[in-house]
Amino acid sequence: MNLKSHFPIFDTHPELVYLDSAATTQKPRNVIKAITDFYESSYSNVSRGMYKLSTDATQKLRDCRQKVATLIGAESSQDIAFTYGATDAINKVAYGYFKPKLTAGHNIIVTTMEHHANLLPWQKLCKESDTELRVVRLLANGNLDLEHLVELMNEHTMLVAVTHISNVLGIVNPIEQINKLAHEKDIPVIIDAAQSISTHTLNAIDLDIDFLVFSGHKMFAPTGIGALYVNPKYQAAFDPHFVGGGMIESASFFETVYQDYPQVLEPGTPNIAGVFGLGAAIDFMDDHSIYSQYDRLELLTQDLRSSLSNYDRIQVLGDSTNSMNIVSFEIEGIHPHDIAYFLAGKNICIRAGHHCAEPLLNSLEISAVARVSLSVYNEHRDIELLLEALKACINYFE
Amino acid sequence: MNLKSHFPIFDTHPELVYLDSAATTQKPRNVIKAITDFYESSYSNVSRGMYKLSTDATQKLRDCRQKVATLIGAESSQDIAFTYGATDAINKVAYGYFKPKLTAGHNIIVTTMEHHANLLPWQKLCKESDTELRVVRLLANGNLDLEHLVELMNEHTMLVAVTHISNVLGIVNPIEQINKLAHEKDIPVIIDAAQSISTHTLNAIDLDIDFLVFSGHKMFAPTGIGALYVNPKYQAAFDPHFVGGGMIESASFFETVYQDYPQVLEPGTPNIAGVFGLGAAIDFMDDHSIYSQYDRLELLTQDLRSSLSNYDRIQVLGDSTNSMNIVSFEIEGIHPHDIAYFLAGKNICIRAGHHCAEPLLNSLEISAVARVSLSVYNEHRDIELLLEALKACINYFE
Amino acid sequence: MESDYLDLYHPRILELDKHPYHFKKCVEEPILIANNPFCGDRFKLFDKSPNKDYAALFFYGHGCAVSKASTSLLVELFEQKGLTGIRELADQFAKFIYKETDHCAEDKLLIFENVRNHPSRLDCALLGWNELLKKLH
Amino acid sequence: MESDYLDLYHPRILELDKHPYHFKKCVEEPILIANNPFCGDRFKLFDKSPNKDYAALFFYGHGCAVSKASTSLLVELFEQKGLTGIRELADQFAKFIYKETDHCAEDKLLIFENVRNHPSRLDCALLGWNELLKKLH
Ligand SMILES: Cc1ncc(COP(=O)(O)O)c(C=O)c1O
Ligand SMILES: Cc1ncc(COP(=O)(O)O)c(C=O)c1O
Repeated sequence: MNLKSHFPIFDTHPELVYLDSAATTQKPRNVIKAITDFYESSYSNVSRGMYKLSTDATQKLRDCRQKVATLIGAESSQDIAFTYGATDAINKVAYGYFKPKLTAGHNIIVTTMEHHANLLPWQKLCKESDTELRVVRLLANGNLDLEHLVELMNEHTMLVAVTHISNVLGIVNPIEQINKLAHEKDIPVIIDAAQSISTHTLNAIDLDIDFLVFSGHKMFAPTGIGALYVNPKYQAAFDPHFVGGGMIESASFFETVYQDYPQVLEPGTPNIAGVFGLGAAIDFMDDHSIYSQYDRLELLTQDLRSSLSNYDRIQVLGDSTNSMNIVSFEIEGIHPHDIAYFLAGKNICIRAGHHCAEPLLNSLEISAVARVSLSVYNEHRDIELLLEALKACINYFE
Repeated sequence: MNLKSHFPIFDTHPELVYLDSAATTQKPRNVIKAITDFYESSYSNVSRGMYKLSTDATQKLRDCRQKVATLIGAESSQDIAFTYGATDAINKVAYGYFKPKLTAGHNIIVTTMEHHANLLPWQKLCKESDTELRVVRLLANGNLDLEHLVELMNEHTMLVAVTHISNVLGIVNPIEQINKLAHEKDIPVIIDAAQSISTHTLNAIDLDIDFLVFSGHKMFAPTGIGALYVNPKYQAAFDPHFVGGGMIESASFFETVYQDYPQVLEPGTPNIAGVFGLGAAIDFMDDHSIYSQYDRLELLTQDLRSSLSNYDRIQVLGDSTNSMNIVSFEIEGIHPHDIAYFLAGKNICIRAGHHCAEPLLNSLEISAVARVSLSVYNEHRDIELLLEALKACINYFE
Repeated sequence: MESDYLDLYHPRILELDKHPYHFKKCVEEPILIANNPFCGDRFKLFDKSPNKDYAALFFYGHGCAVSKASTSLLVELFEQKGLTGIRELADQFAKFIYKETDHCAEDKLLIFENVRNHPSRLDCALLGWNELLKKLH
Repeated sequence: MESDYLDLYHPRILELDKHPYHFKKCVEEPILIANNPFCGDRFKLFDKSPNKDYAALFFYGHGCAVSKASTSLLVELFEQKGLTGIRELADQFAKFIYKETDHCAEDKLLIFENVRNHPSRLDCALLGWNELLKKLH
């Protein structure tokens, strides 16, 4: 089933071929409405108000926390902290949980395919704590070299940081297996689900997840909101980092007692409209069984990959047998920016560049790639238009 | 002129007497529309896109940065960093600028009337760096004791942190004078303008401001967005703190070169819709000359204060000659929560509690107060209804 | 709408707010501090019985009518029922307030029946009781 | 709409993209590295003249058609004009691209006239030139 009709952007721009959902997804009508309704008819701050607007908003925020918990199969809504995005969430885990625990001799493991958001915070922490940063290699086909991961892990490993889906290669990492391998050695794992939250059913308990982060704006929700799941066994060891109102037990000028997780991570007025939009996005995903679109989108992805591979001058990155929603490629002799610009002239939106994964691209000896990415509103026609346009592009730059 | 008709919430709830604008302001139509328009007809991520939706959004984000700069009289849009709120901004200044510079023997000065957001980060930093936290006393009338401030400042003082308007007392601090006193001793000042940004024209250059923060949601803009002004002379000394995509010059697995201020403070996808909403809020403020409402609101505030003072059993906090938009009070024998709840039953929204200023309340030997706060949509009728209801409240709990 | 809000205040709650049982500032170490960080409500419980067997309890502090009335009843019933009895009752009262049961084990606590329809005030009714469940074993 | 986008690519830009001037990987230390962190474009400039007087310059790297063509012309004009001349020209060219002036001091650079209407591509036209202004005094 095609969900395009639920996204007003395609009413405004019927010609739009939007193939940049890995950067951010478009928003369905009910998400936009949730925001508008809040501001137009029920706006208030949360938590400390006695009047109906405020108690309603407080209750709704609580409901949205439960929705996120349910979405990822967490035991309790109290396992969920709201953040301002995936980047914000990873940094808050880095500083609030790991930094105080790191010393020289420890190591942290990342993978070659991490987004800057799940690499740079660990790189920075390692530098500051004299901790070693270890990088899991890729196999020739782009997949993680799990044997290398096993080699890298030892009793001094404090964390494995891994993305669920690579935002460049589209490769889907076996997070259940990675969790198992790490947990055998009592090593916690942080999973960056920024790209997978809209495609993969995640169950925090079944998958035995330690830390998991994602951004709302890549799953049909507004900008400026994200979520963090922390397994109950790590919650007590969170230190306050950013501090302010709404997170204290008691405060004096010189001593403060902070509340526990998740409040300890949520100082200040939250992005309330963002939370409500996130809740509405989860409703949208439920109402339209988004995860049942998996097979259709996997097929589209395969189709796109194989069609691109048919061109002599096109080089597709990654593993054709293990890839979801994201396809990056190069065209010999045409710079990715020129490809993207040429397509933009035909109302086709793709993205070119290093996609915040510069170390990955360096390791592949590429400086930039063109990336096509799909979501539930895409259909076969979009791919046809793309392929036609790419043909024209190759001719144009001949 | 009354601006109420620009705020849709009062169409939905014509009876609503909203007197909680210090917690958060309602949203004008054009702000809501800016968000809706973006999601419905021009949504895209910023910065790295080649297609029109993305280049337009990037340009618009740049325009909004300029609007903030113009609003506070900054020299350049590059002096403005977007944050997720005032709390977020203060913490980012604390960790990104001050923390690396603090050592034992230093001191930081805060005032008795700070909101937790402008106290707890400094308290935490001081503890971690063995730095002394010094607290400026209040005079009997609630105003800052500036002589005490001068006594506290010495050559080891690294910062003075002060709110422009107290969110409990409504007192307006003489920030120009405080800046002068501090600058004579080469001490930077951070100004928390969360409560003043919608009432006071601020000019960063004329007032010689070092650091200034505010939240969008208290100035008619959406939740989850705020701004930070940093004087050019401090910008180069900002260290990266939270890190991720969109802020790097170049990155490898083990070394990263970060961009300068303001990008160094903006890792990850920003709250784009929030930024656009903030821009629209500034348009609203310009179009309706918000700052020219100052006199009307000051009169309303005075009126409210003196009417309340007429009741035997009501104790009004603060200085009646220096107070803006915010009036906190106690009623003998009736707990503030019961007052707020009673008023809620009459559609009147006020707030009760410690208002995230627990140390201030402790110093006044109060555990909670009732707070009434005004904004541009309030009118004399709101105060009349409030006073009537308070009379009924006193009778009810007799 | 107004009556919706005011049905919170059972006449007996208003009475107890004005005339709480054993409400007095004491010098001993409190046996319990009940604190709600969101609203600043805070009561201390003192055991002034010679044998420290909870036979003569007092409380003091600040709080809204609901939390004051409920802490007042806590003190009164604590004295009557002793530690085991009050813990049992606290468990049961919390269930009643959270609507996990409609049965209220103690008639005097029925004055909080309407609180159950005021989600933002549940904490007020349970302030001291919850602390008791957390701290006193 | 399509032509709006494609008018960026003056035929001579496309030609220079295919056949840039003195485009060759060199082993010496580059005298300039022009880098755009947002898109990954990156060119290195090398001085292979025996007297290190910019008489024989080469460049190498990755970039879009616009940045490649413009860096190619930078190299060619640099050789002709020497350091003072090229700095002057870079100043002037930047003003031209940013629409601070309509005058273009060098006819060969007129092929970038349309770039001025493509805000997202200004950086491409100026990549090497801006770096030159920053680094070489
Ligand atoms: C004076 C003052 N400073 C800071 C803040 C914190 O603002 P936010 O919660 O939007 O981060 C507030 C808001 O309550 C305030 O009143
Ligand atoms: C895999 C991955 N991780 C993290 C992020 C960062 O997300 P955000 O920019 O929303 O914080 C992204 C988005 O680009 C991503 O693709």
